[in-house]
Amino acid sequence: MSQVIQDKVIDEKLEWSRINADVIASMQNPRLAYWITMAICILMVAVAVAAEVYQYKYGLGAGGLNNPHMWDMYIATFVFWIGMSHAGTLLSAILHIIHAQWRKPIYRFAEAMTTFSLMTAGIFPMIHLGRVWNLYWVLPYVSDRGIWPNFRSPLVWDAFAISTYLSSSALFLFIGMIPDMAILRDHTTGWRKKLYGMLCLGWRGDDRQWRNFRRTYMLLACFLIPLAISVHSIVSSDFAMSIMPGWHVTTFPPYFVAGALYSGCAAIMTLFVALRYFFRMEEYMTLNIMEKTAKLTFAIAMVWTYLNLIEFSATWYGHNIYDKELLIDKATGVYAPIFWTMIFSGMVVPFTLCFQKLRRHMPTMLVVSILLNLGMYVERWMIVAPTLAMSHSAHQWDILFGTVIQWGIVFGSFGWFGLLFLIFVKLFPCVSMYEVKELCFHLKHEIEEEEREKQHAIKADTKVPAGGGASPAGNPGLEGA
Amino acid sequence: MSVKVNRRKFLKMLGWGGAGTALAGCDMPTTVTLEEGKEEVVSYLMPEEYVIPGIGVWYASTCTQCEAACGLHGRVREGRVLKLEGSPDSPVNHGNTCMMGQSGLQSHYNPDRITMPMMRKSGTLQAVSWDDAMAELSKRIGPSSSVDGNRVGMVTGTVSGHQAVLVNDLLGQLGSKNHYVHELVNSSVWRMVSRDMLGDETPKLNFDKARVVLSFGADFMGTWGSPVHNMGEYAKFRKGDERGTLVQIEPKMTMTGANADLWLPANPGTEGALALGIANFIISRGWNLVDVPSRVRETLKQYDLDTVEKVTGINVEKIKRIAALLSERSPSLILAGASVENHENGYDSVAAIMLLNLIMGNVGNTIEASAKFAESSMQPKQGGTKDLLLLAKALNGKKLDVLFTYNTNPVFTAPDVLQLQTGLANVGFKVAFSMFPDETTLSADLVLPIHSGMEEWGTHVPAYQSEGAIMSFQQPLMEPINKDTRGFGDIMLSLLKLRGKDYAKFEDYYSFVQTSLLNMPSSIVTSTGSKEETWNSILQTGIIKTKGVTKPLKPKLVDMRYKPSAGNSEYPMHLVPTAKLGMWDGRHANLPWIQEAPDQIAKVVWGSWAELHPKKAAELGVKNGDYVRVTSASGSVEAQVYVHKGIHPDAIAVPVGQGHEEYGRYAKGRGVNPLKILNPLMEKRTGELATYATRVKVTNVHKTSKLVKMGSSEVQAGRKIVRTVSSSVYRRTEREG
Amino acid sequence: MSNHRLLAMFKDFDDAFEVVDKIKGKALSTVHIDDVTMMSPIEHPQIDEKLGNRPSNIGYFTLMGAIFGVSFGFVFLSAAQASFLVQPQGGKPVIPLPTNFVLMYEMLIFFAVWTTVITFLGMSGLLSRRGTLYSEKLTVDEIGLVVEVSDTELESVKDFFKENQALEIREEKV
Amino acid sequence: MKIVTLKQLVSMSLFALAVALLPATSFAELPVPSHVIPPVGEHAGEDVPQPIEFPHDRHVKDMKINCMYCHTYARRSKVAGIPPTSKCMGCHKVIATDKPRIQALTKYWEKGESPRWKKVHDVPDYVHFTHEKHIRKFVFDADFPVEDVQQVCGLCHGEVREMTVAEKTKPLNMGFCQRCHEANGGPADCWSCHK
Amino acid sequence: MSLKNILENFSYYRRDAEMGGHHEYEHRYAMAIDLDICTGCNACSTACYAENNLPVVGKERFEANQAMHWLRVERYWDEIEGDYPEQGAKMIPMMCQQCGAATCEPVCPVAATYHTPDGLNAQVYNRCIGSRYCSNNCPFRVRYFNFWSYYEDSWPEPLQMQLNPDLSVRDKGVMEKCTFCVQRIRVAKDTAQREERPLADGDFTTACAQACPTDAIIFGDTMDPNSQVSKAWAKHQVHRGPVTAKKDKADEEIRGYRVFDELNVDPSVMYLERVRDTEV
Repeated sequence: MSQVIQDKVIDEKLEWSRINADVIASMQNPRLAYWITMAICILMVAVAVAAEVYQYKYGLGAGGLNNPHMWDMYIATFVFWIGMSHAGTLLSAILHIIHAQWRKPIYRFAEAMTTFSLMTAGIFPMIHLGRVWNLYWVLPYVSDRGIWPNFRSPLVWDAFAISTYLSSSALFLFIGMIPDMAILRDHTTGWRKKLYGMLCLGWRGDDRQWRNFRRTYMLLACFLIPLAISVHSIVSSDFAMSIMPGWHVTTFPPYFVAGALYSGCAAIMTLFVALRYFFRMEEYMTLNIMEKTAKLTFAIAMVWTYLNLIEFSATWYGHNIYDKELLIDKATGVYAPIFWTMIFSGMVVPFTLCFQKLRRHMPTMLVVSILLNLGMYVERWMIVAPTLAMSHSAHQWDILFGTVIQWGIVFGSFGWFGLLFLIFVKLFPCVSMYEVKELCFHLKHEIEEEEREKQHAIKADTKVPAGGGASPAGNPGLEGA
Repeated sequence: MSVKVNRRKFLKMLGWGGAGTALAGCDMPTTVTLEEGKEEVVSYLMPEEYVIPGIGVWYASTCTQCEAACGLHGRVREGRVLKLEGSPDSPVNHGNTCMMGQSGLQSHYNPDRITMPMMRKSGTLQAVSWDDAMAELSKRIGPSSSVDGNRVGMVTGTVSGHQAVLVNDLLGQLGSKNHYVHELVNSSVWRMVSRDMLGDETPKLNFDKARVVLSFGADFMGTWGSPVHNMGEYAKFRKGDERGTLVQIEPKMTMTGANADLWLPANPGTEGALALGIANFIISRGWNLVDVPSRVRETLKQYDLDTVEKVTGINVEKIKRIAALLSERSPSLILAGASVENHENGYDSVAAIMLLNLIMGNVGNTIEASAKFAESSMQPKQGGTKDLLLLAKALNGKKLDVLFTYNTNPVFTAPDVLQLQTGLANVGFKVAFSMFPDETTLSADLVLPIHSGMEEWGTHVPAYQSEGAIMSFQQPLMEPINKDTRGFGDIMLSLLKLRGKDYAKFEDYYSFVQTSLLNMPSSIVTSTGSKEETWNSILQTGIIKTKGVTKPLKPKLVDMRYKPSAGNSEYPMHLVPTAKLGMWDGRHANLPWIQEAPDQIAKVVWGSWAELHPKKAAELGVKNGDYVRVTSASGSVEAQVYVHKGIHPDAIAVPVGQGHEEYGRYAKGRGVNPLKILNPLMEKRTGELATYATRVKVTNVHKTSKLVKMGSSEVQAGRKIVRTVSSSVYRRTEREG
Repeated sequence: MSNHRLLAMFKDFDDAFEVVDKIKGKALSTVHIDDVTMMSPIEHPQIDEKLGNRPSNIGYFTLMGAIFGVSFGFVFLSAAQASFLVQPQGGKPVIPLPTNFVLMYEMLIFFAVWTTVITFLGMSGLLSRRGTLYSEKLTVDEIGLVVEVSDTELESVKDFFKENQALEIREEKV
Repeated sequence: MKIVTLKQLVSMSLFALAVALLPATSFAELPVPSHVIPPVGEHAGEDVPQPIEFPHDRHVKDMKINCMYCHTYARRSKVAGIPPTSKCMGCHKVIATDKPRIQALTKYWEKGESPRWKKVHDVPDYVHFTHEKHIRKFVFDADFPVEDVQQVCGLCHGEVREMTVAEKTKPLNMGFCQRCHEANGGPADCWSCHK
Repeated sequence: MSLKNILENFSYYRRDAEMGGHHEYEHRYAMAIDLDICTGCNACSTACYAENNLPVVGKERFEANQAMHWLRVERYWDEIEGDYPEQGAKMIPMMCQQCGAATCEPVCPVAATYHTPDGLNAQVYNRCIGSRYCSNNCPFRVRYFNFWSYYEDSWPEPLQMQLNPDLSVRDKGVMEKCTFCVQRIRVAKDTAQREERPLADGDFTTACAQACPTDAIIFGDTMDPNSQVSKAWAKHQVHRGPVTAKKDKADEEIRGYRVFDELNVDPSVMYLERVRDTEV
């Protein structure tokens, strides 16, 4: 069997009308499982809100923060969500630019994930502020008091970067959805029709629109890549710009970007498995796509691992007493279990992705991707907490594992993200219909090319190779369905 | 007296709009005080030039937080005293203060102050009016009453100046001789020894002249003599060209020990032997500058180095080194403090130590005669723990019908075995002059709330006179916070007026003090200028310099009857109940600042702890934060352990001051009181309570919780935060510096 | 004076392109290829070579947006800093270029993205009232061709489409 | 009460002196002193009920009493100060004793306490404002005639001479101060006004 | 206005501390603390509580490391070997070092902490939004955050009457730290101005320096060459600006040093090394 057919990511013979039908079906009449998950998420959010109200009333001491530990889980979680937000946009954009067709069925929910994890991340600076009601002082607005934010502060850069990133990636997501909105407008009824009618902005699909659409989409993609990278570099500079041991590290920007992509990809895999299972998307989210994602994840994992090792060795040979003691303490001190969890699930677990058998086995992938995410979360924690616990002044060392309030808020954030995502998958297509169509269209053409060449081959010698052509039976797309 | 009229008026408080309510952080829109008419402003009834709202004025006064009588400057604004600083004019503290002095504000503004007179009716104390209170008093001790003078007693802390006069006269009027002066933190034994061997209870000590200070448990920066003064002198002693060397020998590291160049723990109670050993070695080498009679030589002979090492546990080399140091770096200054004095052999140990001073020729050099206040009735009546024992005896022997208590808290400081509480029940009528509801006050029948040190007039004669004989003047820094408190002096006066006419001419304590100060005989002060001027200068400086009487020192040897204290198999450990600068004898436990200020050594806050040597801790299997039970023959306490090496392995130190059963919200029910479990042992020759002599056994109770202390790392972990150089380097760099 | 608009639906791109080629080949006298609009559920790669090159100029606007963003960023930041003299901090200058560059970079992207999107909305005639000539099938799998004709040759054009496998023909008056 | 009569004499004479010093100023619009660039900003003040509604207009406009005669600390301290009751009584022992307000005042005086006035011009507690420095800059250092000082006071306190009970007519918020500081070269350092 | 401003002064605004910064210093307050005569008695710390309206947090919050002592006396045991710490303990009063190149300043998002023309490291409470970045970036860990509304239970009637009106009481959510008693400096300046004379050494001092029983703490203005503190700095050959390396000194063992000087934050507090007589 030829290359094209072997790793074709989708069955090109899919009826276009069926594509519409399936995706629209996935958006309608939610099943019990959906409602249960929804309920759980709402519960988590409720807990977090309660905790936050208490903390807001009595002060941040309620979160257990104290003198050395001025920041703790809140900032770690903030970084985690920002990181998670990268995969979507960045992958979608890069893969779009390099014309990787297999991105098409999965980029939609990836981008949605981006937007929502950004929305989650954005909440944390507010939770963490001592006087959140003055948050707007961070923005550069013209006040009659003649005072401005301090543009030197990485926190102000954050404000700029995140707002830019949020708006841009939201636009990217939306623009990408316009043609699908048109499809939905045409094939739904009632309030949905009205809604999509508005959202598709009167899309008709004439050549002029398609041409501008492609151009715009490409331009946005080009801008989003540097933006995404700059955003996480800036987040990393919250730490790298300080003089604290373990924070003042030159490799932090690339390290954070790698970490971001890493956790992002892991998250994509998790959601991939979930959606594939719950929405019966086996024909669209095929094993081949999972394979490709897994490979990509593995590559990024290796980059991340490498940067980690670089950081360790740099510290080791740099022989800065503060950094060195901190590193040793991380590996042997109170935080050691967490530290080794990070090493294990961040550096060892990804090797499972080397084996095709495992890559094609959904339950394994689910577990692995969750492990990877866990690893990436504790990585963020291991960046924030130990440095504060063991900085320059020996007098002010302290170990902190947070309080109920703090943990409640952190868990709540996952509920919040889940909530947003659940709402999304029922309101918007989590698979891009028009692009899947394009995918099939192109695939069909390529295969026809193949066929033609094969005909020549047959003419050349009389032997007929076994099992020519692609049979639905031999379609890998249906495996494990 | 026009002066007085002015004084009273400008002390009047203005409305304290703003001050207490300032909340910078709190600018959530609701609480920004931008609205009109939210705050109040009140003007003076009559203007006083030099009192300007918004500008602080400083007034001189005297600190009443301990007996040292430091001069103070109080910053007064809008009629409220806001901050205390040391008075540069005072020879006691030269413009400096200690943490207790700073906290004076909090005992003045303390939320737990008694605001109304209280009388015991049907078992409980109930608020009454002053008239009722005074009526009751005159009923009990007035002329009409059938009170027997010998059965009237008064317990006070150290009193001096006009207070002393009044107390004295009152007791005299009643025909009583029972004036018990009780101070837990004292150096009575040292005083007795100085009296016997030098002819001066409190000789003048010239730290600045000394090149070596060898201190046997004298925490002179903390609780020995006049701390702030001593610290000032200590600074001079260190800053001299060739920096003086401090050697400290004590069972538990005090603040002074923490600053020593050499700190050694001798076996508790054997410091005398060490001193004699050193003396013996010095004499045998002929290093002594003053010769000693042969009989003394003979007594010293038995203290050869090896015996001394055996007894004291300090190795020979160290002893030799110290002896050599004393001889190389003469003149020296050798002191003895609480951990030596308060053993059964205290007197003899101190005598042995004083002997060193004599033979090293320090007397007349670093130890000089001090000037005494000429008017003896105003001299400070210093107390110790001897009177506590006497009081207990008197009480339990049902020898008292009326008991006044003022400025001391015997119920708290007395060991349980003395049964002071039960003894007090035998007294028919107990009157407490007190600011706070402490243990003693609450066991009284009549409680009279008195002014704080910042509302009261007064004069204090420091026990330790460093430059001439001075009297420190105390004037109110603001008008009384509570309208129903009265000055101790005023009450005394009115009591005196009950019988006898000689005080009738004085309207109140203020006029008494003023008149007597302005009419002091020329034998005491050489008055210059008019009375008005004198008075104003007194108000301004807060210091009254007088002609002191100085008797030259008469060094004389007492016979050395020293015996090291015996061991004890059942109770192997020594209990070290340390008082410290800050908590003092527990009188400051109700001040938040003191509670929150970490202990200088253990850095523990808001509670009690027990210090153990790592060796001992290992034996018991305890670490920081674990609880141990300290059991003596007469009781036991439980405390968290703080493990460090600054303590003798056979000693366990529990700080004094916590463990109050009463005494306001900040002190009540916090920590434990080691004094409670002391055995009733007496210093053989002075009759003082031997507070350091109690033997205890320590057991692990297998309970633990976090030890609340400041700071986490006990070592610098390679960070160069505190750096150290040797004094040879110091001499090189600073001389040509 | 062409006052009718015709929409012809085709099974797939091949059929549609055949028709386009024919129109190119002057099969219809009055209909010029530039007036033909193709509507499709997806974008066909060869659409340009078939219909002839129809440029889109979004790129220029994006560029302008970017330039505006970066220069605005610089002026705004340094103006703010220069009028806020409390700024010298940690020994750093009032107008610290390195940090300002970071923010200028962000502003560049911000403005570029927004101008792009806005021009897109404008140029591709979204958000604007269009003719009713439309078929739901367009969003399933069929291809549509729109031409404008005058009522005189209306019929002939219809026929032309019919014989070229047009599945359905809709018309509207302009 | 001997002392009081003495003080009364003193203050009476002072008062007479102050009145004599005052030239007849035109009472049209309160003129803005030429050497100041006035701060911009208006504020609709609420009327604050005072224990005695003190008529500023009577004293300032009709009697022509200088602001600093009563608010005497303004040039010496951060606060301008409320006049001590004795100062009021200085005149009102004899003047207008039949008026209810004066009788109210006399009651206070006889009770030996001063009325508890409500603060009208109040700045947040984290602001450090001193009258002294402003008076020095705009009056004494600028050789501005002291008898016209109300023009300077008016910059922040408005037309007090037109009010009975003082009302807040300027916002007195940071923008207000900031603009004036910029215009007249006041300090721009946060800590010179914030504490 | 500001545009014109930039065009005129751009180069001026680009000057950093080494080039004297954009404003010339009028004063530069500094401290010299002699660790040899510092007895660790805690008077300074208590004086600071009294002067600066520091809340008393109580046992539980102290246990949670939420105490608010602006000035803390740190104590270290470094004699690992031997049965006893024969050279006593190591004490050091640690307060905000008012760094010239403070790491806390550039990271504050709202410029609530900034550098005054007096070389002080200001903290404007009412501007602070509580991001706590400054404290994270302080190597000395001397910035304290109001984790609770401490004022509510720190000053029960009538304790609140003692509060210093020259200083605001901070509520939850703001960072605070040692200010070198700026309110005292402010008063001294005003007085000097009123008396039309320059600010003199000894016109002002911090609460800790004034209380210190051994006068171990010297405070003053380093711009005035005759002030006590300038003399001390000169004598011990520590200078403002970048790292004071041992080699800069005539004698390597001269006692003056600044804590964490190697981080090059230019602290305004010079410590004199503790001395111990090693021959005994």
